[in-house]
Amino acid sequence: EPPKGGTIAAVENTKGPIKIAFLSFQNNPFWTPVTEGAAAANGYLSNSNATVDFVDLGNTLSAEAVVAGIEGALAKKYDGIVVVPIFDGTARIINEATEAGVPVFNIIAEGAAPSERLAFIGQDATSAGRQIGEYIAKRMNGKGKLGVITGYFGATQHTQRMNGAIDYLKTEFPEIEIVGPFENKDKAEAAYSLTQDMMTSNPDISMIYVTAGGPFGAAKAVKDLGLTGRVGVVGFDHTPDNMQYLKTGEMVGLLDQAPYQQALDASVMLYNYLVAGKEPPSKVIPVVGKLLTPADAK
Amino acid sequence: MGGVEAIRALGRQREASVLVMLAAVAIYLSFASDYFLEPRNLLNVGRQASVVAIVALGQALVIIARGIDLSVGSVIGLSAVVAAVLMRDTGSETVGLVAGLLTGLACGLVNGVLYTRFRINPFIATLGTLSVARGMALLMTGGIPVTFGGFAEFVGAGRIAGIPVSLLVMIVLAVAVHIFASQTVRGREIYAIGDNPKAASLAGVNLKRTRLFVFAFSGFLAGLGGLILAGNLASADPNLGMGYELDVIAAVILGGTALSGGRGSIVGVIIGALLMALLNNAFVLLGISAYWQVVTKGLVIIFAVGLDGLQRGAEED
Amino acid sequence: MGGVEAIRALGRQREASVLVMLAAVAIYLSFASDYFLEPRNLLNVGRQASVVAIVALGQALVIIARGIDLSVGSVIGLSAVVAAVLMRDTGSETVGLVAGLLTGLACGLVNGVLYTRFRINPFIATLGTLSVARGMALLMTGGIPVTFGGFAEFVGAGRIAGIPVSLLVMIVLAVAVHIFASQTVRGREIYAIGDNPKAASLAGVNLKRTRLFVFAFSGFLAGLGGLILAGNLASADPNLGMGYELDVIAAVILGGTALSGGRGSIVGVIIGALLMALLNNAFVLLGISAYWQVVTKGLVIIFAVGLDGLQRGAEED
Amino acid sequence: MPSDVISPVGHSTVGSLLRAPFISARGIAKSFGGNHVLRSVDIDLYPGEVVGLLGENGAGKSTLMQILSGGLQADAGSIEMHGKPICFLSVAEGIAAGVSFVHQELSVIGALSVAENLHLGRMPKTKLGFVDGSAMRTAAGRILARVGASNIDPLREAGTLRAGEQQLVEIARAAARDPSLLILDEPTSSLTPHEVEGFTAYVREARNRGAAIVFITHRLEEALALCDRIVVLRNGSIVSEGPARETSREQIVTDMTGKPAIYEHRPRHIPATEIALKLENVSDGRHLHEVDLEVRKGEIFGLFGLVGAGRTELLDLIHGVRKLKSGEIKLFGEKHVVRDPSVSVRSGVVIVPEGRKTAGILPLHSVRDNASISSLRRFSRSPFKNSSREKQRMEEFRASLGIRMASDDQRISTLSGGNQQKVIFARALMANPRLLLLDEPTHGVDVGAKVDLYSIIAREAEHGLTVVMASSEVPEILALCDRVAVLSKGRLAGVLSRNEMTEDHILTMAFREH
Ligand SMILES: Nc1ncnc2c1ncn2[C@@H]1O[C@H](COP(=O)(O)OP(=O)(O)OP(=O)(O)O)[C@@H](O)[C@H]1O
Ligand SMILES: Nc1ncnc2c1ncn2[C@@H]1O[C@H](COP(=O)(O)OP(=O)(O)OP(=O)(O)O)[C@@H](O)[C@H]1O
Ligand SMILES: [Mg+2]
Ligand SMILES: [Mg+2]
Repeated sequence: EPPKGGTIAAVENTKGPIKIAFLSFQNNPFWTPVTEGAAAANGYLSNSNATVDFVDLGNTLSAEAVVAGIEGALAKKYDGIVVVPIFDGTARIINEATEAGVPVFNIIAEGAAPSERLAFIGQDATSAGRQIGEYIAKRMNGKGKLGVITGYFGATQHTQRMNGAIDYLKTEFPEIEIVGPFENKDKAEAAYSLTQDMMTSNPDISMIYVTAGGPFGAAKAVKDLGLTGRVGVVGFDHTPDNMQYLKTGEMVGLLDQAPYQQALDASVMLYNYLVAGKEPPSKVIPVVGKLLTPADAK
Repeated sequence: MGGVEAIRALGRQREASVLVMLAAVAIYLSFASDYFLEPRNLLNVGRQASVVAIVALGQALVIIARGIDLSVGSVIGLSAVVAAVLMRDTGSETVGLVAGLLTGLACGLVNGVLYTRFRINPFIATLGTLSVARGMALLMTGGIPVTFGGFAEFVGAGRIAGIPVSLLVMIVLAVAVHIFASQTVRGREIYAIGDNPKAASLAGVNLKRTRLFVFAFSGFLAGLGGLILAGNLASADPNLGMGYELDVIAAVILGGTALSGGRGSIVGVIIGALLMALLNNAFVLLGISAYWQVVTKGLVIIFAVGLDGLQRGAEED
Repeated sequence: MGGVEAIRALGRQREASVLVMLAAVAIYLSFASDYFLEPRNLLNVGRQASVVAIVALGQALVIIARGIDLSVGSVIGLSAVVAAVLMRDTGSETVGLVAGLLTGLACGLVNGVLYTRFRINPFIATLGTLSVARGMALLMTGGIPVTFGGFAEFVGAGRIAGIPVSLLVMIVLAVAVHIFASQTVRGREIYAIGDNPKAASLAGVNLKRTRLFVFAFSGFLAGLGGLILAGNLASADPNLGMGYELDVIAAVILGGTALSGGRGSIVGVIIGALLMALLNNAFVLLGISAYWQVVTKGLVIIFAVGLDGLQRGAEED
Repeated sequence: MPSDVISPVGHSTVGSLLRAPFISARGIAKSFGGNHVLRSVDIDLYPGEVVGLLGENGAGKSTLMQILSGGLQADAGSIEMHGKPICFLSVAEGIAAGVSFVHQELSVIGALSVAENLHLGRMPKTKLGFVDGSAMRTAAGRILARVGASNIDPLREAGTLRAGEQQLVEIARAAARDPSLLILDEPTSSLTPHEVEGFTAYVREARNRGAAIVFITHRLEEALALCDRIVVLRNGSIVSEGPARETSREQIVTDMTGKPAIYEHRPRHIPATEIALKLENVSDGRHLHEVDLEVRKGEIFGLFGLVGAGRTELLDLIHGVRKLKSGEIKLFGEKHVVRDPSVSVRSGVVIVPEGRKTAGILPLHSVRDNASISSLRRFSRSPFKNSSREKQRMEEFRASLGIRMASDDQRISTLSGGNQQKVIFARALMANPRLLLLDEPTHGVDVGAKVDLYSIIAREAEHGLTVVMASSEVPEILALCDRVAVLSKGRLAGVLSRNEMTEDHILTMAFREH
C-alpha cells in the first residue's frame, strides 16, 4: 500500500539493493512538499531494500546546477535518478545518463527540448497558464484590465505560464486588456511596488496575475491600497503566505501542482522500472493542477 | 553673478550629473504620463526607494572608508527572520524588533572584526557573511516565510498624513547621516581613513575602531532595512533582500561616491536610490515593453555617470 | 635546505592559503566519500570549474589593471544567444561561433570605451552593460531558449580520451594567459598600470590602450565561456550566466588578486575557481542540505582568505 | 654632509656660448586657476652642461620642467629644440625626442621587478615576442652599475626596496634611455652619502657624453658642487643666472628668498630636571636592539644614522605604530603603553612622518582638513566638530608657518611639496603635543622654508616642547640639535652633546657597526 498522498504501489524487489538519487532544489516553501515526498518514498521503499537519497542542488536554480548534480549522481553510481530539471539545458546530460544505463525520471518542470528521460510527471506550464487564464476570464466576466507580473524575463517556465494565459485570453477574450508584463525577479517586495504603480497608472485594473515567486506581495499591496474585493490576485502554489491572502480575499485563485504526489509517485515508478522493468503509464504524466479558490481556504 | 556661480559649483559636484539625469527622467515622465505628478505616485516612488536608500546610507560610509559590504542583502533577510521568529516565539514585539536590529548590528560587527582583526579583504569577508547569513536565515525558518506584523508593518506599509512612514524614516536618517558625515569628528575621520589610511592613522585616527564602526553601522541599517521590508510585506522571507547588494552599491556609486574611498556625499546616495526607483516607476507608468525595460535601465545608468565623466574631460582618474 | 626554502617561499604567496584550503577540502572528501577520488569525479570537478575559470582569466587581468567587469554574466548569455540564433538562421556553424565570440569581444570593447573615452567608472559602466546585454539577449530570443549544438556541444560536453574538452580548453588558456601575463610586454604593462597608473603612464605605457585591451579580452573570454556553457547544455538560454559575475570575481580574489590592482597570479585564479567547484561537488557527494551548503560556502571562503590574513599578521595595509 | 662627498672639481670647461642650445624656451607662462605659477620664463639648456634649477617651494621649478618635457602645456611662450619649434603634447612625445624626467614623487612600480621597472615602456623582446628576461636583467645590472647602485638585485620586486633605492632605480630608468635632456627633480632627497657619490659620478658621465642636464634640489651644497650654471627661480620668474663658480650659498639664498636667511644655532640652557622621554632597553625584535635613551623636556634631540639604521623604527616604536618586543618606554615618568598611534596622539605624542605622499597628506582633503585632523577631538568636547576653531587655528598656523596657499579650502595636493610639509607640521603642532617626533622633516623643503621650520622647531622647544628629530642631513642636526643619538644597524652607537658634535664624529659613529 503506498503511503497517504501516493497513488502508485511498489512491486516486489527481486533485484537486490536499489539506490535512487532524488535531485531537487531548496530555496522557498514550494520545495518543502517535494522534500517530504522524497522522504516518504524513502520510507516506503526501504521496506523493499531500496533507498531514495535526497540530494540538495542548493538555493540557486540553474541548468548548471542540475548538470553538476546528475554528474555527481552518476559518479556515485546510483541506479536511477529523479530530478527537477526545469531548464532546456538539462536535456543533454539526461540523455547521457540514460545512455549510461541510469534511467532518469523528470518531475515538476522540464525544458522544451526533448530528452530521453524515462518519463515526465508534472504540470505543463503552458496548459497551466491556460487553466489560470480560463479562471481569470471567468472572474473578470470577460472584460476589464489584467496586470501581469512575471518572475524572470526569459525563464522558460515563467514565460510559458505567462503566455499560456495571455495567448488564451487574447484569442478568446479580446476585451480583456493586458497591462505589462513586468519583472519581479521572484521577489514579493517587487510585486508589491509593481502592483502599487500599476494601480496608479491603471486604476481600473481588476485582476493581477503573478506567474512565479512572490504573489503575496501583490496581494499585500491590494490590501494596503484598500482594494480588497475590487482587485484580485491569481498565482501559483499552495504556500502558507499565499494561503493567508486566499483567506482574507486579496488572493482569488492559486494553482497547485501537487508536488508531494509528484515526488512520491515518480520515485516509486522509477523503482518499479528498475526492479521489474515496469514502464510508467506514459512518457508524459500530466498533473492537472488543483485550482484553489477562497472557498478552499475556509 | 551669485546664481551662476552657484550653478557652476553644483556642476562640479560629482552627484550633479545624476541629479540632471533624475530631473530629465522626471520631466519627461511628467509630460508622458498623466499620473506621474500625482502626489500619491511621487510618494510611492519615495517609498519604493526608501529601503535601498536606507541601506545605501550605511554602505556609503563603508565605501567612503575604502571598504565594501556585500553582505547587506543577506543581513536584510537574517534580521527580518530573527525578528519574526522571536516575535512569534516570545509573543513580544519589542523583543523581536530589538533582536532584529541587534542581528544587523552583530553581522556588521562580524564583518568589521573579520576585516580589522583577521585582516580579511572586505570584499571576501562580506562575501562570506553574505553566504553564512543567508544560510542561517534559511536554517532558522526551514525556508518558510514567517508572518510579521504590528509596528514593523506600520513602519513598512503605514502612512502618516498620507506620507509613507518608511519614506519619513529614510528622510530622517538621511539628514542624520548627512550631518554625521559632514559635521562630526567621527564622520570626518571616516573620510580621512578612506583618503589615506596610513596618514590618517599616523595623525591619530583610530583605524580599527573607525572601520569597525562603519561596518557595524552598515549592518545595523541593513537590519533596519530588513525590518521595514518585511514589515511592508507582513512576512519575513529568508530569501528577503537577495541581490540587494548590487542595487545598494549602484545607488552609492551613482551618487558620486568613489569606490576607491575618501570621497562621496550622502545627498548623492539618496539621489542615486531615487533614480533607480524612478526608473522602475517609469516602466510601469509608460508601459514599456518587457525586454526594453532591461535595456533602458542599463542605458540610463551609463548615461547618468557618463555625463559626469565627459564633463570632467581629460582631468584625471 | 632548498625544499624548506621553497615551501616558505610558497607560503608567502598570496594564493598559498587558498591552495591549503583546496588541499584540506580534497583530503577531507577523499575520506568522507568513496567516490571523490574516482577519476571520473575529479574530471567532473575540473569541467564544472572550467567556465568560471576561463571567464575568471579575463576578469583577473581586468582586476590586476585596477578595473572590474560586472558584465561577464550577461555577456555569457548574449554571446551564446547570438551564436545560437545566427547558427539557426544562417545554418552555418562557423558563422554562429565566430559571431558569438565577436559579440563577447564587442561587449568588452564597449566596456573599455565607456571607461577610457567616456571616463565612466568601470563598476558603473559594466553594471550598465550587464543590464543592456541581458536585455538584448531577451529581445533577440523573445525570452525563449534556442537549441545549440554541433562543435560547441563537443567543446562544452565532449571528451577526448575521457578528459572533458572544456577542461582542456581551460588548461590551454590558463597556460597561455599565465605566459602572457608574466612574459610579454603587454602583460607586464597591465601589472604596471594597476599598481600605479600615473607612474606607468609617465614611463610611456599607453594607459588607454592597455585598459581597452583588458576589457576587450575579458569580454572575449566571457563570450567563449558563453559558447562552452551553452554547448554543454545544448541550449542557449537568454538568462544563461546570470549571477556569474560574483562567482568569477570571487574566484579571482580567492586566488590572491588584490581588488586594488597591481597584484595577482593566474595560477591563483585557477585554484580559486577549482575551490568553488570542489565545494559544489562536495555538497552533492556528501548530500549536504541546501541551507548548510550556503553556510559552509561562506565559511570556507572566509577561512581560505583568513588564513592568509592571519599569517601576514600586523604587517600592513 | 654632501659638501665633502661632491668635490667641486670637473666643471665643464666648454663655454656655453660656443654651442647651440639643445632646447630653448621663450616667454613660458603658466597658471593654475588664478595662480600664476610661471610668468614669462626664458631658459636655454646646452648639451654637456649641468644646470642647477633652484628656488623656494612653489617657485615653479617642477612646473617649468613638466612643460619642457610634455607633461604640461604652457599657456604662453614657445619652445625650440635644435632651433626648431616644438610642442610636445604628451610625455611620450617628450620621451621620443630624448627627454627623460626623474620625477619629484617616487614613481617606481612596486609590483614589477627592478629590471622591469628600468625597461618599462620599452622592454626588449625575443624573436617570439616574449619579454627577453635575460637581456633585461643584464642591461639592468649594467645601468644600475652606471648610477652606482650595483648592489640592487635586478630581480627584486621594486616595492620591497627602500625609498633611496627606489630613487636610484628611477634615476637608472632615466639613464637607460641615454637622454639628450635629463631632468632630475630632487633626485637625491632620500639618498645616502654613499649613494649620492654614485649618482654624482653618473651625472658627470652623462654630461661628458653631451647630455643637457637640469638638476633641481634644495641642498644648495650639492648644487654648487655639481652644477655648471645656477638658475634661480622666484615666484615664477628667473631672478638670477650665472656660473656656479661665481656664486655662493649666501647669494643663492638671497636670490631665492629675497632676503638673506641663515639659521644660527643659539645655545640654550636646558634644565636637567625633567626627563620627558626615557627608553630602557628597547627592542622591537627585528630592527632595533637594546636602545637606552633619555630626552629632557624642551630639548631638541637628534637621531642620526645611515639608511636602515633604525631611526624610523625607533620613532614608530615611540609613536605606537610598531610593537615593543621588550624594554620600556616612559613618558614624563609614566609608563607609556603604546597600542596604537591614536592613543599616542591623544597623550600628546605626535609625528611628522617620513614620506609626505604615502604617510603624510590626505590628498583628497583640503589644507584645513589636513591640518586639523589630529586635533578634531581636542577642539570639540561634543561629537560635533568645531569648525570655527579649526578655521581660526588654521589661520594662525598659516601665518606662523608661512604656508603659501590661495585658500584653506584648496586641496592639499595642489600645494608645492614644501608647503605640504608645512601643513603636516601645522597638523602636528595644532594637536598641542608634549613630544614632537620628526622623521626627515625637511625632505624636499626649500632653504627658506627650512629656516622657517628650524625657527619653528626652536621656538616650540623654547616653549617647552620636547622634540626628537631623525635626519640624514648632518648640517641640519648641527644647526638645530642640543644632543644627537647616533644609531648604527639598530644599535645605539652613542649620544653626543652639543660640544662633541662634529660632522666627522657623527659619521664615524654611524659607521661603527658596518
Ligand atoms: N595641478 C596643479 N593645480 C593647481 N596648482 C598647481 C598644480 N601644480 C602645481 N601647482 C602650483 O604651482 C606652484 C608651483 O608648483 P611647482 O610644483 O612647480 O613648485 P616647485 O618649485 O617644484 O616646488 P617644490 O620645490 O616644493 O617642488 C605651486 O604653488 C603649486 O601649488
Ligand atoms: N636589512 C634590511 N633589509 C630590508 N629592509 C630593511 C633593512 N633594514 C631596514 N630596512 C627597511 O628599510 C626602511 C628604512 O630603514 P630604517 O627606517 O630602519 O632606516 P632609517 O634609519 O629610518 O633611515 P631612513 O629613514 O633614512 O631610511 C625601513 O622600512 C626598514 O624596514
Ligand atoms: Mg617641485
Ligand atoms: Mg627613516
